[in-house]
Amino acid sequence: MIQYFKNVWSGFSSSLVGMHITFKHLFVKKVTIQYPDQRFDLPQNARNRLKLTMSRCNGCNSCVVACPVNCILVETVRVSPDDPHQEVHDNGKPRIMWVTKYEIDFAKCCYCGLCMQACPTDAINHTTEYEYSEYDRNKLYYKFQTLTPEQVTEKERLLAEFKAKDKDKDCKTTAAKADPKPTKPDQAEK
Amino acid sequence: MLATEIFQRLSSEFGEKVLGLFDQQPSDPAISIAPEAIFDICHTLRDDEEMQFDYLMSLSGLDLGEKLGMVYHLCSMQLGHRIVIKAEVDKANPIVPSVERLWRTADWHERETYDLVGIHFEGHHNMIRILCPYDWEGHPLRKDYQVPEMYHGMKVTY
Amino acid sequence: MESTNFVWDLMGRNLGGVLIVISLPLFFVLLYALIAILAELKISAWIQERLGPMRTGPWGILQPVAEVIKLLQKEDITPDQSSKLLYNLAPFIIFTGAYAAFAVIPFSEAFVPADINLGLFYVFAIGSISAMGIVMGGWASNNKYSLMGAMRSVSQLISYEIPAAMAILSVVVLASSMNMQEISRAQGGGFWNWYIFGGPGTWTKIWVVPFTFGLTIIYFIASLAETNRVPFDIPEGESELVAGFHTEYSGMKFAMFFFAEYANMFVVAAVLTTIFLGGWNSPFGDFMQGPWWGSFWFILKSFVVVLFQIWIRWTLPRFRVDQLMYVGWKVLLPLSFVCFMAISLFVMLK
Amino acid sequence: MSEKKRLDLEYSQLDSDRMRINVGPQHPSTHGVLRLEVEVDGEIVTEVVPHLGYLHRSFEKHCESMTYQQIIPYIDRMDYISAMNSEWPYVMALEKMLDIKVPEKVEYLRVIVAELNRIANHQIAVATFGLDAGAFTPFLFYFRDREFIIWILEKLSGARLLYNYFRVGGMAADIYNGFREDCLSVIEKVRKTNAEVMDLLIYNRIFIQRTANVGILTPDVAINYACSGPVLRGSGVAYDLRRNEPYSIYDRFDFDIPVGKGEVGVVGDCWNRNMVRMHEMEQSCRIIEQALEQMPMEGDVKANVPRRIKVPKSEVYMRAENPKGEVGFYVVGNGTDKPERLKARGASFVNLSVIPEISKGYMFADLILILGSIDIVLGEVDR
Amino acid sequence: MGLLNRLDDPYEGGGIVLGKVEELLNWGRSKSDWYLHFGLACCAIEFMAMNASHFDFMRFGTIPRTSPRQADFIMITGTVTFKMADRIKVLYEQMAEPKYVISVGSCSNSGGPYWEHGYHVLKGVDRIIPVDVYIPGCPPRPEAFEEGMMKLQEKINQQAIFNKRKRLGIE
Repeated sequence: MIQYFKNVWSGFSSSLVGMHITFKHLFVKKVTIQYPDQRFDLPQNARNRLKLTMSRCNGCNSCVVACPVNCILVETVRVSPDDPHQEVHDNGKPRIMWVTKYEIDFAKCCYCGLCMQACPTDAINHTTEYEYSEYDRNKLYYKFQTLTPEQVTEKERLLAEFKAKDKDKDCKTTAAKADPKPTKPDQAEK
Repeated sequence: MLATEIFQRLSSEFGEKVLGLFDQQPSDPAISIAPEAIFDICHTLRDDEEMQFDYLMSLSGLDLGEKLGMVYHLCSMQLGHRIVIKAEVDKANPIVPSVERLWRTADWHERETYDLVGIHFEGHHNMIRILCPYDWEGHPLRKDYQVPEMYHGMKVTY
Repeated sequence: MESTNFVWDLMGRNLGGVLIVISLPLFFVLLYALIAILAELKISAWIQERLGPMRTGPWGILQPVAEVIKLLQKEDITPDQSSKLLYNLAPFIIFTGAYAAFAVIPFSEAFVPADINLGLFYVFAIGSISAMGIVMGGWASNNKYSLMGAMRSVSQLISYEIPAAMAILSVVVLASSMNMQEISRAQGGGFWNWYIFGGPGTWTKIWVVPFTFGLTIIYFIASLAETNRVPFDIPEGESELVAGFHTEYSGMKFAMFFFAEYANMFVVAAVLTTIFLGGWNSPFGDFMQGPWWGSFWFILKSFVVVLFQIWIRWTLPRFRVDQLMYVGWKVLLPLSFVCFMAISLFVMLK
Repeated sequence: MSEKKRLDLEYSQLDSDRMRINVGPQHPSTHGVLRLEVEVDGEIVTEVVPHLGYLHRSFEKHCESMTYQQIIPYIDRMDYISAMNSEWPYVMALEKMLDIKVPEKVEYLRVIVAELNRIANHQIAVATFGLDAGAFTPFLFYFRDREFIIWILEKLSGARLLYNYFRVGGMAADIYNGFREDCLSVIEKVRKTNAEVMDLLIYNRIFIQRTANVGILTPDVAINYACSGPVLRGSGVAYDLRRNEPYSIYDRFDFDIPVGKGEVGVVGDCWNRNMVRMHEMEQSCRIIEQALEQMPMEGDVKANVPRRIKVPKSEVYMRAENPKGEVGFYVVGNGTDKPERLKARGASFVNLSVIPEISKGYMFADLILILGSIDIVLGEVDR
Repeated sequence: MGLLNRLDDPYEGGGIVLGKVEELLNWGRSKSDWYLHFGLACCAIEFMAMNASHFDFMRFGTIPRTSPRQADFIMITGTVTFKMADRIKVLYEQMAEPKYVISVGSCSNSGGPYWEHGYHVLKGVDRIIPVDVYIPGCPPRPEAFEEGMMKLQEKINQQAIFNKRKRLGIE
């Protein structure tokens, strides 16, 4: 009988204790960050959308090899010495490879940061940018190459001419399709 | 109890059923046994006073190419020693005795091994798939596994 | 008895008057439900150190309006396997039950839609209609979760009617009337005359105060159970039954359940206010007393009770079915009997 | 098809008053996409048949075509609530196979991030357990606190949930300025909220009524089912790999192993399992405090290993104490940079298998709580 | 809305009233979105974090519903496996119109990390149900969820109710 009343009382009193706590919290300063108006300061190493700095990228394919999900597609063409248009990397070295294709499918990327670590020239980087949701999945397929298709054919032509001219040199051609199973953007669109 | 002692004990009791002891750093010491004796040997391992392997940590299935392998990682909570038991079975007829009655935890481990590697455990009360859908075909962790083209009208490949 | 309804004083008891009388509570219910929904959202948020709806109008105050507009546009699904007639009827019955109870709620000295002598009895009788609606909805949905929710809900409603009835009966014994208007009138003259503090009377009522106070709590707990609020929200317990008896309802029919729930909350709060908290009486005697002040006090007090319900909702975990029955039959019922006996004894000896 | 038939219900055998209820895979409180087929007699559960695989993401198949480094992101996605802890045994297994000695600072950093993650995991576990019981507010209190832990881990690793922070032989990034102060302030917050939740939820009479004496798991059953972590310790078995088989530097810290004491209810019931988690948070706080004190602040944490790790032909099973229990990785190396086979032993997978055993005879509402008290994460169950 | 759909012309001439009504209706739908409480995998944890105090998803007028019948949109938060795919289809069909789908995270966008060898993973939830908004990330930040939610609200606000043909440019 005493146990019964004890139980009833403990049920009642422990509820009151809980209500006291929740009542106190009614007047506590709220912690909410009102997102579109206020923003949380992301740390600089936050891993969100990838960004490629083309002037640094030398087309070495390390990121493709490092990527666990194979969401990066890189195609390169060797720079022909005859090319009137020669470029210099940010670190002062001359460009050896034209990056004709640098595409990342953000619908596949797992934001692990391994490509960033693998990159020898610090060309690919995670940014703190996270607001890029889309109505269409294909818009998540980002193309970072700066060369237009016309320029690419031009570069390929120049290289072919150079190679034809200079056959003795063991100039290995290119189109290093690094991706063992290349993503096919055409298929993905369907 | 060290692995060599366990091996001696087992081979004195089971003779030829205990095939050998592998003890090379950095691998864990392992005892290889014949597949048909799995249940008996495990029974001894569990109930022997000096071994008391009461805790089955993990049960894995492997595709070794020609054969399929089972690996039992045992641990004794009382005595604090560990041992690895290995067995190999033909790919054509992969049937081994179940240890579910010894360690109930083996129930799901064996179902998983059956599901992914395709080893059939005899004496298990409910030998059905566990992770893949019940009408899935093939055992995905076999090296020669072919991913199906379609499943229920949905394309499997990208 | 003189008319206690200012509409009839103004217009006479004709069709227009009747229409106004019945539509006033309806407007009130709709308006109140919107406010209660907002209060629920905001209070829950504040307790959890959040802000709640912020982007619908200033500080989110238009949130319930948006919800009603949305619910109006939602497709109304009738499951194929359901029993169509009962399925479609159930929300209306539940809402009717909740709304009909407003007929005897004394909003003010000068306004009670129907001043009947068996007011309290009527509230109880009509409140049980919603149990019927719940069973109909749960069974007709042809969903196991709905059915289980409905079964639980009804068993809960019925078992908690009894302690609630005992609490009310005690007040009836004290006031020797079942007319809600008269009970309110008896509590006039300051908060010490409310039945929570033993009702009007001399200092001898000190003996009865613990019991009336206890009965108030008992009635409040029972009313939580009758309105399916936490900790008694087992019929719609999200963690086990997906959404209880209204799992299959969508669109406006669901909105009816929604409104009925909030209307029910107000009904029980209003009954609690009337019988224990002095109804439309001002707590300060004649100060701020009068027909208009009366409705102000009444709504304020009821709303405070509703806020209490919301506050508890966001504090406590929920009971299990058998524990719920235990609390109902083995805790609340004996205690309410004891209180009832004590009060009866007091009235006899007085 | 015959398999399916065996599993499907034989309705003819059922009594007329029994009902088969399907809980999940879409259900608010199955902690993911678990499906339970429950047979109830009125409200009493008579049989539970778990169906897994709704989140089977073919982890082990992936591992066979990934390099050792690339596997770590996938391990994160296994036990996604305590990713740091899961990465650890895998990295340790590789370090054992390659015979790498890890610098002192890395060991301490590993302990700190793992314990922080353990706190975060237990916060989710207790929070969702309270949510199953119908208490919504503690859930948000814990998530509010968890956010502070997440911020520390984000500043360290760059990600909020799936960190990819451990590397073979080191860590991905060094600590930042103010790491120590952040940790200490988080510990303070954790303790404050724990005290609050103790009053608000744990010692609430209704909560006790709901969870005490429910789902009793006796020690011998727990061991036979190879349960581990708080599930095992809730049954009164003081078995913690950090103490019984000390890996890394756990032998340097002074901490207790909380076990279910039956203070309320019976040893091995849901309340005690949950209470073990509450106490473990406190112990983790203690470990972090000690580790912060002893940790050398200078030194490099980057791994001094080749970029492409080639593991010799060897087999290692490495286990570690995760918040949910013992997680083990059985790595079979074949001399290349890809494993021959990698089998993961999920703590939740094993702990979950005890559900049919301990939920019989309790009420349907209890089943949800028993499931909540076991604290599963479906990514680890299904892999 | 069947009755209103028959008004063929109104928006141009004298359509101000209907235009305003349409705006009001869209406003109601966009500001009061109840979502189906449906966690699949890792993203569900971030989803819970977004519901928590720091990010407070309810600011957008969203309320969790456990029954698909009462939900306005479903967030697919995590990896969709083949075993699960049928259920998602059923859930989507159970929802009442108007209904929307937000696909969260790489896994449900296109199979994510599992697109290549995941024999049991559906490569993108849009293969079985139509998706309105894709939120990238693995898992996305809570703010990214909220941004996706705002994108959805924008989309709802631009929907035509009375004059579908004209809006869609069919005519």
